[in-house]
Amino acid sequence: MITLNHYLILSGCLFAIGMYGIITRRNALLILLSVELLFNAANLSFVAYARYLGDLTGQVFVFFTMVVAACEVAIGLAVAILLFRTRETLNTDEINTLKW
Amino acid sequence: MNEAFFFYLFSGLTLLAALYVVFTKNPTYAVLSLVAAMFSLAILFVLLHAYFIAVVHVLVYAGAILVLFLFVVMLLGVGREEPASKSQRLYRIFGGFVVVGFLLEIGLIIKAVSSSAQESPTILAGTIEAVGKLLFTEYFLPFEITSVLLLVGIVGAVVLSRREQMPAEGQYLPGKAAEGGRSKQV
Amino acid sequence: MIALLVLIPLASALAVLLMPQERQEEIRKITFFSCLATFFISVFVFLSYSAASGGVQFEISRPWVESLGIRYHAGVDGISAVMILLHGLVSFSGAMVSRSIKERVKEYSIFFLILVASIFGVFTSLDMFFLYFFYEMAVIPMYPLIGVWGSKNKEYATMKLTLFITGGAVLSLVGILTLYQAAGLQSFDLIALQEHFAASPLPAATQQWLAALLIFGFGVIASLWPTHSWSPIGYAAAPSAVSMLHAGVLKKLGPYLMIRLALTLVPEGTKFWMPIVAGLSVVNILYAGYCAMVQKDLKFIIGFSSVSHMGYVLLGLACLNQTGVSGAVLLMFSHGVMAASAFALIGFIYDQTHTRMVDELGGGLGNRIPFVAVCFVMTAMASSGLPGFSNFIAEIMIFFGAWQKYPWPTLAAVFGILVTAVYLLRLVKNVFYGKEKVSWPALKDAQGLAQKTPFVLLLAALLVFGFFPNLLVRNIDAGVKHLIAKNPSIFEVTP
Amino acid sequence: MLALGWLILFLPLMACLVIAGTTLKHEKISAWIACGALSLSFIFSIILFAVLAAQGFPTLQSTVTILPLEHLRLEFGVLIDRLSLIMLLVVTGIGSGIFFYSMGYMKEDKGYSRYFASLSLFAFSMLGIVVSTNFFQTFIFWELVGVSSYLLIGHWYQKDEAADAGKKAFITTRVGDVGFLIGILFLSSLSATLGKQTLDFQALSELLGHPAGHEFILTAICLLVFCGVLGKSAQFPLHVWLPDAMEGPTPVSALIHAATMVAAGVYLLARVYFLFILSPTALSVIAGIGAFTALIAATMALVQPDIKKILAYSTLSQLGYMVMAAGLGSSSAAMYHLVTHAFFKALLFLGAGSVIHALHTQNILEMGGLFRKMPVTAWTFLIGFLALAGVYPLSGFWSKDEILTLAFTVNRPLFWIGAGTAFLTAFYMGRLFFTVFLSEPKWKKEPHESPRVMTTPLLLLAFFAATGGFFGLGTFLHSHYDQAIAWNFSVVAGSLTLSLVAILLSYLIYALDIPLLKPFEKPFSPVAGLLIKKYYMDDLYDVLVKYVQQNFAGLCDLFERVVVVKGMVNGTAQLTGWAGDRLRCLQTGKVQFYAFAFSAGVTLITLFWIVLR
Repeated sequence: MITLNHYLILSGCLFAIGMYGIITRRNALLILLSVELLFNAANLSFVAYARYLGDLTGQVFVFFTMVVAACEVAIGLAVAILLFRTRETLNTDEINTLKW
Repeated sequence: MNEAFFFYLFSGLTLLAALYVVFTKNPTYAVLSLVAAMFSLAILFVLLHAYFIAVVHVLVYAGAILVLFLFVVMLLGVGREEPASKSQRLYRIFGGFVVVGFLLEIGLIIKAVSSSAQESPTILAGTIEAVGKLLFTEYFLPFEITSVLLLVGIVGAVVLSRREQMPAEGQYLPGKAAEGGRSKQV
Repeated sequence: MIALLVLIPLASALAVLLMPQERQEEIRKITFFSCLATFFISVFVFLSYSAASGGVQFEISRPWVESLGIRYHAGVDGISAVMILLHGLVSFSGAMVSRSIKERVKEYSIFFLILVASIFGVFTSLDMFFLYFFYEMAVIPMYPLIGVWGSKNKEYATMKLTLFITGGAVLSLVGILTLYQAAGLQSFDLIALQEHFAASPLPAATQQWLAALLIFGFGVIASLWPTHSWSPIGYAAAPSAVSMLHAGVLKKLGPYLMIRLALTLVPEGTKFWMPIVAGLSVVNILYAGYCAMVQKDLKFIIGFSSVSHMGYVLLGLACLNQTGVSGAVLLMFSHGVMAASAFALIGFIYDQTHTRMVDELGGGLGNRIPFVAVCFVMTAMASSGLPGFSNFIAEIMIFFGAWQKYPWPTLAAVFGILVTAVYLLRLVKNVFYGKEKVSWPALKDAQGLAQKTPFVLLLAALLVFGFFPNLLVRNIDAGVKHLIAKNPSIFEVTP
Repeated sequence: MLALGWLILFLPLMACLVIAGTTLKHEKISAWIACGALSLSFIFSIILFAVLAAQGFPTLQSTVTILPLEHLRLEFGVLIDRLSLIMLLVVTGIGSGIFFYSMGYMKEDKGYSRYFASLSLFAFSMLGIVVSTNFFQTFIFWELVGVSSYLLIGHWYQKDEAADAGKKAFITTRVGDVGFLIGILFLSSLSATLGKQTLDFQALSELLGHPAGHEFILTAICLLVFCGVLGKSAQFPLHVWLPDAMEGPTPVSALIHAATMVAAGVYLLARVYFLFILSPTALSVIAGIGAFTALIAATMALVQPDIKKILAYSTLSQLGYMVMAAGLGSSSAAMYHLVTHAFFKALLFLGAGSVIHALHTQNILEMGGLFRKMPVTAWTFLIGFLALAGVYPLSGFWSKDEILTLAFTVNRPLFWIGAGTAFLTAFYMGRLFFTVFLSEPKWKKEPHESPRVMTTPLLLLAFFAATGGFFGLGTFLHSHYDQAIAWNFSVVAGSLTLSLVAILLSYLIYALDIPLLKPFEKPFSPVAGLLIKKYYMDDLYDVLVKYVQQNFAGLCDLFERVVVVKGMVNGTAQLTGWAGDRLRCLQTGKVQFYAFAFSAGVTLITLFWIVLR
């Protein structure tokens, strides 16, 4: 019998993996990829709740999440391209202009 | 029995793919393995009776987003990452601690709240009709707003990635010049 | 009616915003006529306020954010009627004096009009939220007005002024929000709150720290010692119309809000702090007076003098009796007009000589600009509390009020009028009398209606209310009596 | 009848306002408006006097409330009784004489209209004190007198000395006013404890009719009110402004010294004598100060070379007499001397003005031999001189001897001071008169007599200065608070002899140039130096102002700059900046670090939350 908890734990694991990716990777593109993992972890728990609570709202929200994710990727990749153009690198260690 | 089998199979697959995304040194491989993760997630969605979401998920993520990633990776020709520095190793160790701690916490929380989570007696199928109805009635306004958001995203992406077009010398752009003149004054 | 006081300047600001910046003349006209209109309305409100019936008149109440209980609730009582008249007068003269601004007239006018509107907003609001909202809104235009159009050390001055006043405002905001929570009425309405707290007062300890927040928070803008140091330098750096409005009106928001919020909502707490305020106010009077004595910059002298005079206002307020509080309000009016006149005159001289240092001006200007000199002498006389000007009546009322309660501080305050006379007469002597040591070929006297009107208007107001103080005091007393009736316990109602 | 009183009071103010408002450019009209208004006041005063004389001088009062305070009404009114009637006549009468005289004296002055406006304001302020019904009103006009004297003394404001003198007069008298105001505050609370808070003279005199206790507070009030008198009537130690006030135009000096300003103090003493009579301590202090002022002023007058300054010190000295008389228990004697002094001192000043007008110098050593050149001035000046010296039967004789007799019966030491002062007075006035009119001529340009408009007031004043003693003023002004003064022949004869001896001596020395003083010059030169330096009083005040006050102000300023601005304000700013600088190290600018910190933060917060549950 697969319960809600199974899905939630799976979602948690996915989230943790994504988080680890964000912390350890230095390539901006890979950080963005890890962010996608986080999104999907959230999506999974949305859908799981929708199933187990009998409410389709969860699925609707997954839809919205995807839209946001799409936008995020579009902008994120554009920034990545811009960064690469000006800095010739995507290594976050070398990009530290946030500090002023 | 069937459900459990498929669940364990595809959740295992998802986790493996996700781990590969995080640990591989080659960005191309990372993107491709994320595609795999998306597919297995979509199957999990199907298991949860979210048919429409599953399809959209494959179309949007695997079909659009990750292809975009792939394009960019190819375009920029990002190679392998350099070997880890000392601080990088520190990040890995402490990041590991944090992540494990986080997982444990999630487990604790799930355990704490699990008693209240009862399985719904009726199974609502996430068909196009059902989701669409909800989307276009109760969540109509947010839906419209997401479309605006998308538009903004597109415009933003275009503006950001556009190459700065320098006007050639002697070429006069009335609007821009006035703008520039004023801002200089201020 | 009174909503127009806020709406007209705001609408004009919007109109100016939409105009092209090259059309300076039209922009100036819009500013002028908008201030003229509000001036007329303020005079009308003042005249038609009936002191006999007292209480709040011209009331308007419109819901705004119902869920938080915020309403646009405006009205005029005896005290605010007088303050509205003051602001109408000073802002109109300020608008006339602003003609000397030549750079970026459009932006200047927008900020100026917003400033005018928000001060009117404070004086008319009967809702704590709007009171605070307009108060902050008045502080914000100050920053660019001084920072852009100011002179000499303006960046430092505007930074200091804005930070100080905002700091004080934050203190009082904590007090206001706590009051809102403590009442539990889900309403910011002052009158409702006042009735609630009168029926079920807060415990004494709570009242005390709330009153401390409100009094010392608003004390900053009233330049209560030692949080006064923004004031002289701020005025010195500001363009003259802004100094006029700031020293004349904005500074009076401090005591005004103390009366409106501290005195009405946490009366017992206010009573607890008032002796300390009285002590500090004496420090204000004498300390600032002596500081003024050694200043070399005209605007610094008048700036310190205004700090010194705010000491009298606070002393009157601290008396918590009818004579003292009425005297304080009357002095708020009188000093407002007088300070406006002084800054306008100094601005007039500065615009032509580009110096405000006493020794650089060299003296003997009375010969060259007799009209301005006469106005300045009259202003100085008003400031030093000469009979015939309403400042005198106000100071006398404060002395009589304070004498019953704080004899020793009153003695020091009476001595203060001597100090005031010393530095003002010295200033008059060094600038306008004596031989002309430096020649200013370009210096011209005020000519024509446009240049003379502001000075004449302000001085005439001082003289009229000096000879017939009851015109003002009638209204003020109505307001103060209302206060006393609401909180008889904290007021001295003994002979 | 009281309407007339209001009219008398407000005519000069209207003149002032009309001149300031409309006729500044038309000098002739301005002058006529001012003179007309004050003469009209004078005429009305005479009418008022005549009408009230028929009714036996009742006390009339009418007031309007300017401002009702909580327990106190600030009132404004007109009080007509014997005292104020006499004073009205003096102020308007002598005032109009001086106004007309000014028309000639100030001719060709640039600020002609301004001068007359200020002059009218001055007259108005003085009349306000005269008819005042209460302390509040008196204080108002007290201050107005201060400011109008400021305007008039500083009339020639382009001259640094004049501007300084005006400032000095205003501030010095304001020192007294501060005390006066505090006295009024005390009085208001005292009257409140006695039953009714009031500042009205009549109400107060009734309230204080049966004072039980309150001696200390009454003494304090009397001395504080007397502070105001010290300032305006230029008594020691606030006398320093009066000699400097000579920087103003001469008619202004005449007005200040005769009819207004300095008279105000003595008049106030008489007006509120019901108050002073309650405190013997205060009265003896007052008498002492008066006598002291009389003596030191007379000695300072001995060595002055400036004609106006000699007269100024003489005024100081005579005011000392009046204050002493009031202190000794007779306000009527003080007022009597005030009135006669007003006549002859106005006369002397106008005469001096006439001389100055002719010679354009104020130094008596540059004059001489004017008796033939300016006969009217000389003869009238002689009358003034003899009246001041107290020679029978001129007006000064009667009033001065009344004071001396009073002193003789009440306080013997003060009598000797008074007598000594009388001797000195006659001597320095003799020095002045003989040097200016009878000694060898030392001028270069031929002087000539002044125009009619200036000599007519001289003649009129001379008439009154001569006959002022025969109107029975002393008895007319006598009030039931005053000591009765018995005629004492030996005192009168003695003082008359003293004066005559002094005049003779000065005639020998200054008119005939007999070097009687030669042997005394050497040993007394330090004394003369002290006198020339005015007992170093001015220097003392200069030191006080320059070092004590300025240094205190400098200290405040330093405190402001260093502690408040640099320490508290900029210190806070620097602390904030420093804290920001430290905290900035946390901002590495590296995304990875932020991500790590963020995750760790979330984990920790969640942990915290779990533990808490």
